[in-house]
Amino acid sequence: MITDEDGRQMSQKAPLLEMKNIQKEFFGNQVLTDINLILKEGEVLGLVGENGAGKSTLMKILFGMDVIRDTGGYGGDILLNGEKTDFKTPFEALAAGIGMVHQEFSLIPGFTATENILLNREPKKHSVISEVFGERLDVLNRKQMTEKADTSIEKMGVKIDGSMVIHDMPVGHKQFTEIARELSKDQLKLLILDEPTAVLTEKEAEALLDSIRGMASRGIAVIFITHRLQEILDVCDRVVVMRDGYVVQDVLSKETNVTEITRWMVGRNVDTAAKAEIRDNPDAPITMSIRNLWVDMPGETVRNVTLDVREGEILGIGGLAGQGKLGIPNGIMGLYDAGGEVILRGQRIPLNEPRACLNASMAFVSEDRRGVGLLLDETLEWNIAFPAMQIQNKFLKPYLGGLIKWRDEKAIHDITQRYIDELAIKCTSSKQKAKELSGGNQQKVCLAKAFALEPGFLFVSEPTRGIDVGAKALVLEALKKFNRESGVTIVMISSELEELRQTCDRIAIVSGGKVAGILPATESAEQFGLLMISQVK
Amino acid sequence: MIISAFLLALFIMAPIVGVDLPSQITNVINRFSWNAVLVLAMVPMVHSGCGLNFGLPLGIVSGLLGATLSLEFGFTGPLSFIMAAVIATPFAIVLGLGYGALLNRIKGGEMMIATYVGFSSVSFMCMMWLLLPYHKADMVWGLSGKGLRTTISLEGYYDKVLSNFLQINIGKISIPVGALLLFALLAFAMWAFLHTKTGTAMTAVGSNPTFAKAAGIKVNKIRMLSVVMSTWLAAIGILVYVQGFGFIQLYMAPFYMALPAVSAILIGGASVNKATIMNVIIGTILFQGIVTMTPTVMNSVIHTDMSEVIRVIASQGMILYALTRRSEVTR
Amino acid sequence: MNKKRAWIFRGCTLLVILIIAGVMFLVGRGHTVYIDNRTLEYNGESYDALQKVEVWVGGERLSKLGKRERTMSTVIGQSFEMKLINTVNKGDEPTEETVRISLPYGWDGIVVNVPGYLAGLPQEAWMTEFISEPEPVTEEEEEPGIGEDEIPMGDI
Amino acid sequence: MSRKPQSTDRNIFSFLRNNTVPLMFIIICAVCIPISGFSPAYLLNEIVTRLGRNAFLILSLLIPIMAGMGLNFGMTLGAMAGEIALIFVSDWQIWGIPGVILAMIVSVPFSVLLGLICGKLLNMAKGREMITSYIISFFINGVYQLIVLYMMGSLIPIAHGSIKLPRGYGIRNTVSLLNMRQCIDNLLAVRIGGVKIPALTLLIIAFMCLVIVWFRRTKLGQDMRAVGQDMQVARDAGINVERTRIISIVISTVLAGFGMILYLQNIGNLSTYSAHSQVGMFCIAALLVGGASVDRASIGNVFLGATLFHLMFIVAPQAGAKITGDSMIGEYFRVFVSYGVITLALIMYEMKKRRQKASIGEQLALAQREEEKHE
Repeated sequence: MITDEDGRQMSQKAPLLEMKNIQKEFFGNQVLTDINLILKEGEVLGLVGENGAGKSTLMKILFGMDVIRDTGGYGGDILLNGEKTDFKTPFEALAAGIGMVHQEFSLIPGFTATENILLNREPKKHSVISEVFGERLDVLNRKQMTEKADTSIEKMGVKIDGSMVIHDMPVGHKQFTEIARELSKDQLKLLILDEPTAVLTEKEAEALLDSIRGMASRGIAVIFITHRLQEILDVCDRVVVMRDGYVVQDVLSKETNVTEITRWMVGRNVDTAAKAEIRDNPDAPITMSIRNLWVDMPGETVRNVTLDVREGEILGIGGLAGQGKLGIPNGIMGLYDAGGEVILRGQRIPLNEPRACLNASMAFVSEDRRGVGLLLDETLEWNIAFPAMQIQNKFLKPYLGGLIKWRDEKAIHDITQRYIDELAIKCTSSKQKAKELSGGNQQKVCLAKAFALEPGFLFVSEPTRGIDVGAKALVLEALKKFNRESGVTIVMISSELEELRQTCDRIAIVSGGKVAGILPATESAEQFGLLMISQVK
Repeated sequence: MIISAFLLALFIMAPIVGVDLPSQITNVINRFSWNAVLVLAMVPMVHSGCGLNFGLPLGIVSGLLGATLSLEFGFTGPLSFIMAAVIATPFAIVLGLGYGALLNRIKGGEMMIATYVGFSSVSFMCMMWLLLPYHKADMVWGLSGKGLRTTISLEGYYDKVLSNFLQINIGKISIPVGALLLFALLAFAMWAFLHTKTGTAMTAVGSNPTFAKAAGIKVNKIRMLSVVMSTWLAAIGILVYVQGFGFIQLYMAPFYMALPAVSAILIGGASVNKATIMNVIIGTILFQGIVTMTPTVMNSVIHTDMSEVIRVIASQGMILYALTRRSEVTR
Repeated sequence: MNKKRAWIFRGCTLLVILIIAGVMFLVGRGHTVYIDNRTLEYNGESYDALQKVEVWVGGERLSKLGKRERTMSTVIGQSFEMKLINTVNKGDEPTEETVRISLPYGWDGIVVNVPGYLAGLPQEAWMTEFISEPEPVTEEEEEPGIGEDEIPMGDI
Repeated sequence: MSRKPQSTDRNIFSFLRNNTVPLMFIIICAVCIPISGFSPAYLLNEIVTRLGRNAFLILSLLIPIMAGMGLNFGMTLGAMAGEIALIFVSDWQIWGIPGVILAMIVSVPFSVLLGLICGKLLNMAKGREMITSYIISFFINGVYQLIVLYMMGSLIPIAHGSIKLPRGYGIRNTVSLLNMRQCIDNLLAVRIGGVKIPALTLLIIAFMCLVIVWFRRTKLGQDMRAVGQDMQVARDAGINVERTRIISIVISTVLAGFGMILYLQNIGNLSTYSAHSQVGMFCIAALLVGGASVDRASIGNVFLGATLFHLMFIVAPQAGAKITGDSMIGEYFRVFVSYGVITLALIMYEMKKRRQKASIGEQLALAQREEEKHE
């Protein structure tokens, strides 16, 4: 059935890609609300938005990723050249001429660029043996492989050595190899680049932009996702800005500028964000001072961070993903390699030694709940009581006149019960296994674990990641309460600016592994937005 | 579980096919008392996430060192057993430390390497047994006067010291209380340990090393400790075994001793990273039950002895099953 | 490459392999041939053993048979060829002749009686199957070492 | 953590590290040979025979390594298949080279079946292939005992008493292969100065090497290398990872079966219940001695390894006896060395994996240092 508006497009040429009111929800919370997108041949479209704005989800849908179907599919239609499509697997998408370059490389380290470009699509020499044992025993046609690879590299307009092995390539070249792989597919019509420049040096990024222009001129449409807005303006014909699962703007890039886009990205009409009371007293003593901290946390590298935390405040650390905000707490708490100097209440905290930090009455709620935060196979009791037991010898009962100390199951049970009530953790009993809880409740358990240590200084990393709205509010409230009542200094790391602005007193924005600036939470969203995308040199 | 049903069936069949049950039961109990400690040795390393200790032979050789040395030094009777244990301990600890240090450097690949560490240690000791200057007449080869024999009788030393120690005889069934007591003691100690702070830490390390690290636990130290414990228990275990068995078997004898112990604990319902004292007890009973019952019953049913083969298939099958369970994907 | 074609090819390969196997069965069948120089009784008549028989197989002298003597030779395949140099009675001129016998597949051991053969009797007369009497049970027949108990040691 | 890497001595160090085992062995042999007092001719002769005997078996290990499944302790399965085939053939009284060929053909279905089982199980135990395949070999060994010791002669017809146990079923400890003994080795064998060279056998092996080289260059070979290096990426590229892994094991098993048959035709009799258990272990040891590692092995490794390992194997007992006056020492020594080598290789492999992780960290830390300098 052709609606009249479709008709209008028919009258011109059916656009290469059209997405009509796409809907998607993960476990009850809406992440995409009727998205409409139109993309013509040879058009370069810039897709921008904060983390969690729904960019990658949208692309996943378009690319037919399994996650989408596993989480109950999506609503709305996708039209390629006017006809409706619904990809079951990425392979179908590939067959239909959609290529995607993901943030993390999918390359075989020990193979040459050529081999990777043509992985599983190698040209072959036919032979008798293969008649018997199937095509897989055809010999690879190396010569043809090199030719093909070279042509696609040349198509990209960037020089990389096809015979070079991936793992001794500079990261940029790896990126180009990925792109070349997509280009080597003859049917390629639409190429999705998900933050390709994140890992590139300025020069490489320039080269990439050129090659994008090149592709466009060859009639290949490109969807270009990035946080470097300038690049968008340089290379894209149109910019689509997303926020909270909505398309908030869809304009020609020549008609806009960086500041405007930023505002669209982060800008919320201020009254929605219920402003909690903010205390900003500059004369409060410094509790923790961080000097020249570097942390080697894969994907969240921290470079030379210097930061002061004031007594009794809630300091927020924000910034885009991969910029290094997560590295700061993980580094200080000794979970990842770190260097530099951290001073808590006048005494130096040795790095790479979790025990020392904990002894200094610091506590950490990790962003990686299942990996670091919990003993999934153990009871809540264990999870909550464990660190306190190990660090402060709590919940231990002496027997034989203190000769041996056993777990004091009763005390453990009591404390667990207390926190279950306080934080309203939904569970069958305190003996339930942690893995059986929902994300939100698991997060609460992590908090309880930290509270049980009765710390003087608390790091909370991504406390609301992947938990539903109700739980979010509760968790944030609990933190605030914990800070205000027992005066514990809290450093909260989150990629959601809005929740930082609600909860924190001051907010530091990290970009490129460095502190781009610290502002009071009352500052306008635009200001933070600008800091987020600023390239700290 | 199938195995236990199988065993039950055996017990029921036994009298029907005219095997005298009491002696069989005695047999099972005895073998249990010999092997239980060896199986118990699996527990600590499983708890600390080092997987199944295929390196058991390492502990065993240190145990054998103790066993032989205490004879060499001319201890006799019950004392010789105690001394054996005493002498074995330092070896076990030293070897355990080395072994633990090694395992800490190869996290993830423990089991395979453990296996071969065990093998190497046994084959190394084979040379040692020949080279070490033992002199006791009833241990060394008669003619050459040096190099230990492959089997050494413990007559007059600690042959069955534990088994006979306040042994109870009910009708035809006799129970080696002493041996069982020792096992009970060790088992209880283990159970108690797992309730202490360190024990708790050990379990946590096994369950999620990163969590433990974040909670300020020295993961490597805990793992090390668990390995040492395991090795020491293995040493004691072999001593208990030889005293029950009545002979010390040297050279290649300890070579495959890990496998029965491993499959025993697995039959008891343990998995690659969870094991309880209960698993040990049940597992050992079932395993030994099968080992002792199958041949006799089999023999009297169809007059051929397939028991060995069946045992091999059953026990290896168990290990295989445990290794290939979906849930057991290595971290 | 379309499936059908592939299967045809596979079928052929399989066939070829099977054929090879079959051929192997024929050409590879091993027999032990015993050559007798004994007096043969065949329906009433008797054929005396020769004075002396030289048996040559594959160009080399296997042995020299006197009366009531027997020699043996192993052969792979379905036919057996030997050269006999016969001396019927003392002092006679040795007569030489080449013998070609096709061997029955089923028999492992085959006895060929020279006198009978030379007398040109029907095959069943001079060719009989050799049934080896089961040799006494040697003491090595305890249960073979099993499973975990065999340790990789010794030479390879 | 962030030491500056000293490139030069790094290289030397890494060279040593990567070739520890071969070097070690060269030294061992260098020490033992003079002591043992064997004549070079004798040694050479031995080496050549043993090379011909074992090389094929060792070659069968290469493909799983290529597919990233580590050392295939499951090659024992192939060996068993080979043995079963040989038992049948010798019962059918098929002698000589035809016998060998027939045995090879017969062994294939068994090998394939076992290979499939093994492959499936290994796919269920990703990340711990080696220990699993090791246990599998035990498990199947049990089954093998069951078949050969109880079913053969009772369920499976076995005609000739000469290979049966006197009780009427089950196969004897040793089955004589006299009728095919060295039939291949002796064909076209050439003697050079008292050294007998089994030309045909060597030719077969050479051919096998070519096959492997060719295989590396096929699509399947390429896929296997891909799977071996990064399963996920391979899967994303649309390669059927599970299938590829199974195929690699099947191939390896079949080759092992052939290898075993060649091996036994040289030995000339089959020790029914122990031959395979030894073979697996020794072949792996030999390969590792050749400087192969769990994730990387070349044809060169095979031959170097076979040579060194067997050299040690021949001289060790003599040398041991000469030194300590006790022949057993040498016996035990070589066993110890075989296991020691495997242990060492495994350890080095695991440590290498972890070192790579660490070095990534180092680089990052280093880069940051640079950064800091710039400020």
